[in-house]
Amino acid sequence: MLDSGLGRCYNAPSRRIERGAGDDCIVITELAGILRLPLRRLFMTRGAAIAELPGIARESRRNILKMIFEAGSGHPGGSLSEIDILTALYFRVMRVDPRNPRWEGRDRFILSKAHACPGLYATLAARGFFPVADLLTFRKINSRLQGHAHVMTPGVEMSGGSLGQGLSFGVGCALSARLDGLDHRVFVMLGDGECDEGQVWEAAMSASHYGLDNLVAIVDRNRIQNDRFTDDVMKLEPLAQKWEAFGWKALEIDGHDMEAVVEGLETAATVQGQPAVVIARTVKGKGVSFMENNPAFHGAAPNEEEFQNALAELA
Amino acid sequence: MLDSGLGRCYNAPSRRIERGAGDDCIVITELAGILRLPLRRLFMTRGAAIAELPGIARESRRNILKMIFEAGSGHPGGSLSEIDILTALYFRVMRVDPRNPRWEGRDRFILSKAHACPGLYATLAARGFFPVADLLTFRKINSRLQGHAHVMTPGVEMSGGSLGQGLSFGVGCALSARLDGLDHRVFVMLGDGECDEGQVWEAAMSASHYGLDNLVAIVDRNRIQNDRFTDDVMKLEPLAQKWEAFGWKALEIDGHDMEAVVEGLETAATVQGQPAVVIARTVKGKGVSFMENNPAFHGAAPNEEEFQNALAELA
Amino acid sequence: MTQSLPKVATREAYGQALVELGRENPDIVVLGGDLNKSTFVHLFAAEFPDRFFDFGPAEQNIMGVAAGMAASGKVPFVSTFSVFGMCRPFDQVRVGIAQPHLGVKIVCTHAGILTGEDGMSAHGIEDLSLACSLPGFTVVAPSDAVEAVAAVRAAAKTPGPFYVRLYRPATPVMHSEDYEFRLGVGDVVRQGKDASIIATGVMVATALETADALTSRGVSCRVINIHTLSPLDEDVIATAAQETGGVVTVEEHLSHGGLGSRVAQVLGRKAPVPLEMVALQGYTESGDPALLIKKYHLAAEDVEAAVWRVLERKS
Amino acid sequence: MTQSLPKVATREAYGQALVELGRENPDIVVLGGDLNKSTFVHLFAAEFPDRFFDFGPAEQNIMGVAAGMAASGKVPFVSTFSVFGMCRPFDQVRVGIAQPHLGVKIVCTHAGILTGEDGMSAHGIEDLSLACSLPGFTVVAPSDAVEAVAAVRAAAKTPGPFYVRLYRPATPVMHSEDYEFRLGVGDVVRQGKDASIIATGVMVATALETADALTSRGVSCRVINIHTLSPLDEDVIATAAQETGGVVTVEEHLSHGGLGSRVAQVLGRKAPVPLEMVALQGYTESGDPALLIKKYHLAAEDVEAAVWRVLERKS
Ligand SMILES: Cc1ncc(C[n+]2csc(CCOP(=O)(O)OP(=O)(O)O)c2C)c(N)n1
Ligand SMILES: Cc1ncc(C[n+]2csc(CCOP(=O)(O)OP(=O)(O)O)c2C)c(N)n1
Ligand SMILES: [Mg+2]
Ligand SMILES: [Mg+2]
Repeated sequence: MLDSGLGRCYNAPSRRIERGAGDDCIVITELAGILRLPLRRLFMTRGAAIAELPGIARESRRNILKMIFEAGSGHPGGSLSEIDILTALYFRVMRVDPRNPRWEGRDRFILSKAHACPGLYATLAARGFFPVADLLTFRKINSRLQGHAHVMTPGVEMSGGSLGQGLSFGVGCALSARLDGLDHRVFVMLGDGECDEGQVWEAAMSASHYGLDNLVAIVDRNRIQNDRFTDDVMKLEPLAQKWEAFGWKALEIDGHDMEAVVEGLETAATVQGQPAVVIARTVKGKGVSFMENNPAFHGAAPNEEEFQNALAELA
Repeated sequence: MLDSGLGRCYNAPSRRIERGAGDDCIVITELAGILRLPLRRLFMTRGAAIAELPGIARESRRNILKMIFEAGSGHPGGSLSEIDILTALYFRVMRVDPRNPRWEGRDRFILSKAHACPGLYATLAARGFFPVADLLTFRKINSRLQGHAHVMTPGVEMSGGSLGQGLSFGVGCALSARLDGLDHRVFVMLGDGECDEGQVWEAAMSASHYGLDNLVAIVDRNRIQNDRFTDDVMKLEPLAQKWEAFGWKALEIDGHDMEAVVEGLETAATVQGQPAVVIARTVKGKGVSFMENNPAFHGAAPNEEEFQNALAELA
Repeated sequence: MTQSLPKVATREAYGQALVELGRENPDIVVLGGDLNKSTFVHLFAAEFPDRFFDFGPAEQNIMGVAAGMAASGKVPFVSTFSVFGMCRPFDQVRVGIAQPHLGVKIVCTHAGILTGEDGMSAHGIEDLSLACSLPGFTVVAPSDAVEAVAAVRAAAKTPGPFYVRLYRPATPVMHSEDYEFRLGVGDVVRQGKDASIIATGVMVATALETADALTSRGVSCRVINIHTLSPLDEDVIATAAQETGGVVTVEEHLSHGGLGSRVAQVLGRKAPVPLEMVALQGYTESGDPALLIKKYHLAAEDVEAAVWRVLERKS
Repeated sequence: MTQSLPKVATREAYGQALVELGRENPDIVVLGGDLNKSTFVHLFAAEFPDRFFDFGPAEQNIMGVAAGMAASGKVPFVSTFSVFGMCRPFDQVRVGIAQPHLGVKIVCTHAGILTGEDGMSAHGIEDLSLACSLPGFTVVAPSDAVEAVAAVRAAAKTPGPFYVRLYRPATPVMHSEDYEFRLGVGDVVRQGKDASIIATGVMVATALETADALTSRGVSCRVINIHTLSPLDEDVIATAAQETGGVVTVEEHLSHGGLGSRVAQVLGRKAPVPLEMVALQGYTESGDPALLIKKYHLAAEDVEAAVWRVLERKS
């Protein structure tokens, strides 16, 4: 693996080169997509590129809080826990073209826990899918930024809001890619509480039945769901064994250690013959002391004082 | 464990005696229920009592075929695969009172794979819940014996027909029993194809979350679902690991070896602190050579010639 | 006029009433799906921890468990948001509860577009259509907190399955504490002779507001509160149609399958008169509820315009 | 008259048409749920094994996968029984398909009480109500095999989500091969002036039979086939009401939310005339379809009685 700032484009070339004729052109297309990142990243080492990600994530954390405070409602907890992973995906692991959000060759990211869309919107804006200024229209009438992720937003692949549906959608994307001989990857982000939904297990069973190794699930294992801790609402452990028994390769990582996140996602994306799940140990509300591990901030906006304190902590 | 013909009434007394005052009276009530079996069973050894079960099952197999042939439609395959287990439950393992089907202290049997109701109807009739002659009204207008199990039939606990719902119902029965301090057990029979339904896994997760050791699931692992073999439709293995990862104690048995069936069900019923599942390896269409392992007889009635041949095989 | 009324959230009134009911009837149990603070059943959980069961977001399972508990003699109340209580587990409610006519009480909050900022996935605007598609279900959409309490009390004592539709925000309280709720009987809240405004839920307040405005313009409107959608009080509707010669229905629900659709049938079968329907025509979006009401044409001015159209058509 | 027509099962005609469509359009993929012989999509699977996907009985997942495939540029046809395609995964269809307006084609067989012996759980008598509760969905209930093929072809080429309702048994073929199906346009199959019989699906044949019988008694009935329930041809209905002065609707669906309910709205809003509805009032049971039709009052004699009632009310 080349130690380069370019991420996926160089990280998994062998797989593409296997695909034979036309590869050069695919590589160039990808490069074009990737190059919409600051050009200097082309000349960075992998380590240096990854080192930039926490700063981007921090900025997105601030934007998450601004959006939710401005809207007066929304879901900070799960947005803050997922944001390091989203940053790694959109700024390092995934092949996307912000100027052409529907580019056929793009990797797909599906936010199954669609209530955590502030995290996704902040990331998409940072990556250039739409102006950062738009974030402040979140949840307001006539906005493209709905309270739960919806396809009207550039870069959003799936309309959600009802938990448990994203992995099935991802199976559909992965099967389609295989049918069309396309080599893009499909990443689906699930909440841990969301794994209570049986549809997740239907989808998991079908993904391994069809051997979808172009599909990666990520569980934001922040140990809190809507009201309370997952252990109190519905015990999930042993979670990795569940996925394994459903035919998946399971990896566990620290979801806030950017090196581990990138490494884990890249490893998961190269598993052969079966789908892979990354169980990311995270902290709900991560980055804001009084939101961390606090079920009260699953779905509540901070008040003015809390908002200022939070921004100060993230300065 | 006493080697007696009485089944559950003597097989698990310790559990009841722990319950303190009033036990004598409970034992007598149970005995009364049980005594509606031929009185001579009181004086039999356990082995002799079990030795009688295959004959009962054979008679039920014949009745299953008669019902379905007479109706011109219905589901022979899964009825024939489950029937040894149903016989063991109703004639040995479960505490029921055919003259009072709604007796509060009864053990509950829930046929989640409600299309296999011919097996249940044949067993209930054999056990005295309603006249055997009624079986021939199966699937006809104005009958109490519906095409999919429905509570209008004496002894049927749950209306079904839509797969995947029975284990949840069983969780509800088991929670209620615990709330009311009642010591009856809840048995739920699932199809293997039925385990494709996510609701089964929702229910499984909740049963272990609540530590329901008064709940036993049975999977009729006949390896065939509606159209084809489970391996072709949706791979289920490793099935026992799935249940274990969802917090269950899993046992595997030969679902046509009556000793093993009784032993497995009794063992499952005494597991402490967690629910138990009995994965019964069975043969779909068991007992009729041309129906065995034949997906075509999942949901098709035999024609006249097939019917006569089948009866001859079961003579 | 209705603007000056005190406001109380129907869901909060429900949560308090449920605690009282729990004290009165030990058979009442409550099932939640990780939305227990939002639905206010956490009050019940706090007082009766043993009779409260959380299943996480796994709505199919919740309904099945509730069915099992109802069949075991309990009076289960299930509470979640209307989209998760009616849309997600429709099949379980249909086969598991409606078909065996089990006494499960589904009390859903966050109905309709008053759920505002959460967006279209969270707007339960088809729940009445679905609930009325369940033969044997009693379906009630209370107009304010007082009526909500009465409806929930009726649910607790009426045998059979029951759906009650509640809202997130505080809404005007029109009824005094001594209001006598009559299940299944439409309530003529204002007499009038020129046209009838038939409304349900929170739109009863809008109907009254409109009637007030029209009085000053010399138009006398009868206002009827149809709190019970099923069984429907056909007499009060037919009489109103005959006596006033024109009907306007008002609901914040899709025009298909809701109040207007049910009233239309009655008119056609019993008293054909001009009908205008104020209802939603399609999916909505995130936004402040008051702005949504305006944008999607459910405001008093829209009702008034509908009345004028009916008056025009009458002549 | 219609008794003498040749009979073909709409589901079989569908299966054959789907193969042809598959040859014409390589983007068509088919998703099944272990009912592929019954829905006749096994024909497609045999010819295009790579474009056919079975998910077992896991209907929530099927709909989610189909959504993902539609979002990836495929034209997914999903086939199962109407109760499993509309009731079980309603939430997935709503949030995953209808809200983002994805081009998933849900073609369900075994609708209505013609499914006979399988009993109430298998009788899809609320599917039209549910399908019409999905804004943006085109909903078609073909009256015979020729129209079924036309509807399926229309589904394949019309953008957006689509529901088609088919039957298990062979039903009379009224249309000749050169029949020109016009999506969204009600078909006046017989002119008449005294009353209008508006029917859908298999009941169009019953309507014609009734009209024939009434002709000999000097009553001239207009017969309209409303194959497209949504969007509804309001003009043909309003015109019929105005010109004939009375309407009878006929469907083997619950009276709530089906054809009668949709026609009633149109009458109220555009042409208030006496309406009689021939429809189901509640759940049914197992039995021969012809006997069920009689017992549940959907026979030609019931339609005739309704026409007489309308004629009486007109005068
Ligand atoms: C089908 C469904 N049921 C219930 C809800 C309500 N709900 C919204 S978020 C949430 C908790 C989700 O917890 P988790 O998946 O752990 O998300 P995170 O902690 O990442 O925010 C619930 C129950 C829903 N959105 N969808
Ligand atoms: C929700 C639902 N989807 C589909 C069906 C149709 N169906 C009836 S039986 C069956 C196969 C069941 O297979 P299995 O559970 O293995 O039953 P068994 O082999 O014991 O008969 C299917 C798919 C159904 N009844 N319910
Ligand atoms: Mg969580
Ligand atoms: Mg099987």
